[in-house]
Amino acid sequence: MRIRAGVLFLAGAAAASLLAGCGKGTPAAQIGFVGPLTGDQAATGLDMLHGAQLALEQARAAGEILPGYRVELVALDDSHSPAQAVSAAKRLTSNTDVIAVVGHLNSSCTKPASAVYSEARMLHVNPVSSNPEISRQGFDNFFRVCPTDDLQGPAGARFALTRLKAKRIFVIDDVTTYGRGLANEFIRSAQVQGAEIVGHEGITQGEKDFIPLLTKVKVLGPDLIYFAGMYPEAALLIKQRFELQIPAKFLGGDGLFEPTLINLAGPQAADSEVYITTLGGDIRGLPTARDFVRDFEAKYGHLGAYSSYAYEATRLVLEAVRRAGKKDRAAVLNAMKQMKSYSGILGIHTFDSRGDTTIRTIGIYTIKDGKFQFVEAVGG
Amino acid sequence: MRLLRIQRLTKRFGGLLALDRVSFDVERGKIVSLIGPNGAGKTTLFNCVTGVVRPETGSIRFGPESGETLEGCAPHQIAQFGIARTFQNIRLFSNLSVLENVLVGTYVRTKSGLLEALLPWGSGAHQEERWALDRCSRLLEQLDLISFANRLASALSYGQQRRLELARALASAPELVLLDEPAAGLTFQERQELMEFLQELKKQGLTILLIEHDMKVVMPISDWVVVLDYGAKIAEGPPKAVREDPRVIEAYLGSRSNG
Amino acid sequence: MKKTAIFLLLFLIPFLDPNSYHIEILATAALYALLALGLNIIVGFAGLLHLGYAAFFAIGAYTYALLNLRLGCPFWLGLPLGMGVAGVGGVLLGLPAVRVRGDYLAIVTLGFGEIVRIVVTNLEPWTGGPNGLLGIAHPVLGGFNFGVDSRPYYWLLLVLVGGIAWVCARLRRSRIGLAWAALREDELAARTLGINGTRLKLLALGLGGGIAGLAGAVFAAKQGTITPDSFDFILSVMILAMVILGGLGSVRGVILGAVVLSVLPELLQGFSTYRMLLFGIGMIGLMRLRPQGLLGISQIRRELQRAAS
Amino acid sequence: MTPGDFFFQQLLNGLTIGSIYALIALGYTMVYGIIQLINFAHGEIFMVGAYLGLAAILLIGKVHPGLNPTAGLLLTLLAAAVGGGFLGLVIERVAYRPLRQGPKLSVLITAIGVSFFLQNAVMLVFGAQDRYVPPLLQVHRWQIGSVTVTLMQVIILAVSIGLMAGLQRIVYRTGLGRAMRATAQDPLAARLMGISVDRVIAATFCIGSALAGVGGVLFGLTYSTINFHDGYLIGLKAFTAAVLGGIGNIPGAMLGGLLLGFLEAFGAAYLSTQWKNVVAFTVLVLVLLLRPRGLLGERVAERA
Repeated sequence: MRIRAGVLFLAGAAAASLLAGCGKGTPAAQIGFVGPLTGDQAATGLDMLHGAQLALEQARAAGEILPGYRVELVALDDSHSPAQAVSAAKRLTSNTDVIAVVGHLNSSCTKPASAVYSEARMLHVNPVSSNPEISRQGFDNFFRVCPTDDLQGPAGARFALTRLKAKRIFVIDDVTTYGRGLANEFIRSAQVQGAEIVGHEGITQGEKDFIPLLTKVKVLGPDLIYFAGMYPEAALLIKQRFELQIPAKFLGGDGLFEPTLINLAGPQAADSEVYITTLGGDIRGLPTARDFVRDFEAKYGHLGAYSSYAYEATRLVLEAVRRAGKKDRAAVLNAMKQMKSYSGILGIHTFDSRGDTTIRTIGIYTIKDGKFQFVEAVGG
Repeated sequence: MRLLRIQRLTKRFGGLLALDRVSFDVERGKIVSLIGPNGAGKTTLFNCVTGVVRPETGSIRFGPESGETLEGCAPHQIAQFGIARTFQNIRLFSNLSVLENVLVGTYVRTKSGLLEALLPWGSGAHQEERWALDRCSRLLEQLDLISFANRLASALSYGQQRRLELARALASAPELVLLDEPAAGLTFQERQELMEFLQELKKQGLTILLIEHDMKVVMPISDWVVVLDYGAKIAEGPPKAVREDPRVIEAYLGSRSNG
Repeated sequence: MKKTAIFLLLFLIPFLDPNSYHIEILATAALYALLALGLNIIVGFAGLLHLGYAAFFAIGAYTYALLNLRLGCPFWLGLPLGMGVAGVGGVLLGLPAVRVRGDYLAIVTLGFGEIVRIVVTNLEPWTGGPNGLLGIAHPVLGGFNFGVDSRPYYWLLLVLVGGIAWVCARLRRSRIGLAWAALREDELAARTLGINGTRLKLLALGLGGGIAGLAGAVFAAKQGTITPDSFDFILSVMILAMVILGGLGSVRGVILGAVVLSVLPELLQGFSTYRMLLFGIGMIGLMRLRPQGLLGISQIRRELQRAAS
Repeated sequence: MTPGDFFFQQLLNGLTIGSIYALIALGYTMVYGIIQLINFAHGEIFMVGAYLGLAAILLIGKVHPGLNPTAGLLLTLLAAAVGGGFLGLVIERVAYRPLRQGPKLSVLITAIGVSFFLQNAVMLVFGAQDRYVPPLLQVHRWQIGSVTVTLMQVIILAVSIGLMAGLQRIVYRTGLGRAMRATAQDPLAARLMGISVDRVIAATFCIGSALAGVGGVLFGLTYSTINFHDGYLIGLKAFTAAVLGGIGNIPGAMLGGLLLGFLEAFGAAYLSTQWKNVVAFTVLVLVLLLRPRGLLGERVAERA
């Protein structure tokens, strides 16, 4: 009896999962979306999912995307786990209804999953995994709509040295593929340009008490603290640095570009010479993105830092599908490769031989009066 | 011939002197009883001999002539020398079957290792296993437990559990067996059977060191009796002599209690 | 033979159901089954509560990855080496750990698990740090490259699970298995019966560690990329959950436990953000239904008992 | 800042996080002391407590904006304690009590299940984003030379010590405490003595969880951001602290928590932040090798 109850539970779960994938009426052509929808990175993953959903919704409203098919989004969860990313990738590639994928937030997940998409000859557009190694694997189905950390790191270093006049820099990262990768790029470039790195330490994601570290930083007396990581830890670093009255300026990577940062750090602390490098320019300043920002905020309220990239990546995939004109992976991939350029909300993308976008703008922001304020854009 | 020699054995627990320079010998093939009031240090002495606790000073020698030095040895080494024991508060492997409990007892007398477990063919592991099973079923038969061989140890009655613990100790084919109150909690009938069985073992040449409260058990079967009180030996000798020793009567039988 | 038949049937699944996602799930389940079998030796057989098992998985994975990337070592050599290094690691980390008991052992092993992960993360020049190691070679067998196709890994893992399960079943019934059971039930009594507790515990840790190393080498070869976040505390806990849910000490049980707990989250993918919530409820529910585990040893025994009396 | 000041400042830094570890470790150790269960969901109760505290602060801000900050703090702590305690009761009832007769380890699995459930439930209710916890009290600092002490540090330490003393009193001076200790010794005998073991265990969970709730609020107020994932790391640290001090021993939890805090602070100060957990765990292992039952754990002589 009891065993049966357990089996029923499993069977129920199986049935429900099958039903969840079912469409209605017209046959479906599906586009995969994978990101962390549960676990420690769920907040960012959900922001991205909203971007993808909005893109599809708008495309549908604008008319038929693929004649005879209903185009759908299949959202899968990788929980910020590389192994789960691979199994999600296989789930997509094994489903013949899926013709392309927008995928993965964390570089550690994108890397192994991209090999699976490549094997299946499926178009893979990555929104925000900025680790440069990913596109060096030689996969011709891989495209990326954000600039990479080997651009962002040096751009940050240049800004730090020329505009912030930093000479002695303390570097902190969050010991992730992304954070350490970006920190290393920054350090390399800053050292070449003549700055002294007075220290480089890693913090653990999810920790809150950085006061011992910052007390040490205070004693070392750098004129700039550089942080490569995500906004929850950044907010605490900024806040605790302010409370400890450390005079050093604060510069961080795109992981900080999230309005919640200001809220978490508190307006006073956030207003204290904090700078952020971002992938791409000022989204609110881009005329091409004005409608997106308005529509997104109307629908979901909170515009995440990476929502626009997921939106852009999804739109790019939909454009490839539209051009292919049939439900066929090879055709979609081919259409993408044929695309000379794509005019999106972030600008006009062309893609280099590795599949990286040629929009290589790195924006610099600061925080003023509780809001991000655009300072300048570097590269192009 | 002497099998076990204990000399000036001292053990302290914090401020409590559990054993105070205790010395006595155990002759091979004899039944020696260790008696004394509760807290006299009898079980502590067992624990010292079997390596469960370490004495502060004193020596324990096992075997003929100077013998093996036991103090400082780990329990499993002492078991390998040929000493087995039972516990006052029965310690069976309660989630193993009766047969498995006894089989554990044969561990020291068998030696198949990892390799033999995986590749038993031609390694003699099979013969060894048969030998162990044989030995165990014989013991279970002798102790009237064979019909429960596949039951869980925890499912046995109290008296049966005592017998099973004895069987497990004997399965290791020891030269010396230490029994900690083997008759406690047994019915009259069971006591009689136990006494007969112990004498049978003695006949087979086994040496037995026994802790027991029940004088009706101790007196008839013991060849030698050692009396402890407050950690010190106050008397030893043949049962009759000990019973009449005024110090024993005073300390143990007389003034404090009768049990 | 029923077991052979089941094994053959499992072997044929990729021909019957060519869906590569399904095979991937099965391959992942098999990988977890391997890990659960190894941990079962430590926790189920020897009764040592271990909370840092992922460390040995990591050691195996990094051993093969480094040997391959630095020395070009082929997979089939890296597999036993990964197993060996992790096994030795199990014994070395066990040396201090077996001196503490019960739940204290749990925290010491947890500590070791974390230490190994942090060290791997911080030794950037060797391990690539948080960036991990990329481009680890897939296995090649007679000119056939396994690539990213799930099927050959599934077959390989199936063979390994079958082999290790056989080993475990034999071990459990052996003299050593009995001695482990005795140690687990009452260590002191076992030791006075001549069982060298320390040595047998180290043996369990070494064997368990080695099996995790084996799984780690396969994992590294299959993923092609490894990063330290694949080997966190949660993984140790999940493997432990598989062992306990399946039934401590039962070889078939822990395989079943591994399959259930690795397939369940996949079945729940359709619920996206509600997935792990339901998974939690599922774990509580399954455990309440079968407190002894799905195929718990004591469960089986108790039933035997009832049949006998 | 002189090296001496630096040392004292880091000591204070360790004291802050250490007091929080201690507060959570108290609940851990208490539950363990009574029923030998490693309550893996304890960290999650702490996290829920932090969110309850946030909800209370927001509610107070809405209903009674001008409330005296001290009263607000007490009210918030009370809300989290009651909520945490209630949650503890429910968890014990749903996930632990039905398995009490089963093997000891099966409860570990339901505890993990509860963890998954609570984490994701909070994520679905409050959102996956980190939440800002508005300060209840004015930020207050005292400057002693170049060493800074904050009001929050003082409050946390005072609350931890107060609760430790209270707990010690409950366990050793009240009828409930006697029943608890009896249950810890031998549940069967306790039952025979007329003690309602079920109720004692429920009460233990309730008190331990209420402490976690209080810890959650203080944590939220100290660091001002909370996330549904916070219970995991802090739970792990508190468990470590409890074992370090001697699990089951109430002053031990306090000592273990503070010691862990110091180890982390000094590890970060004199070595490197990324190695501080290695330092902490290495010390833990060493302590357990020298004192297998933790610093203040009673030395139970081997019973034979």
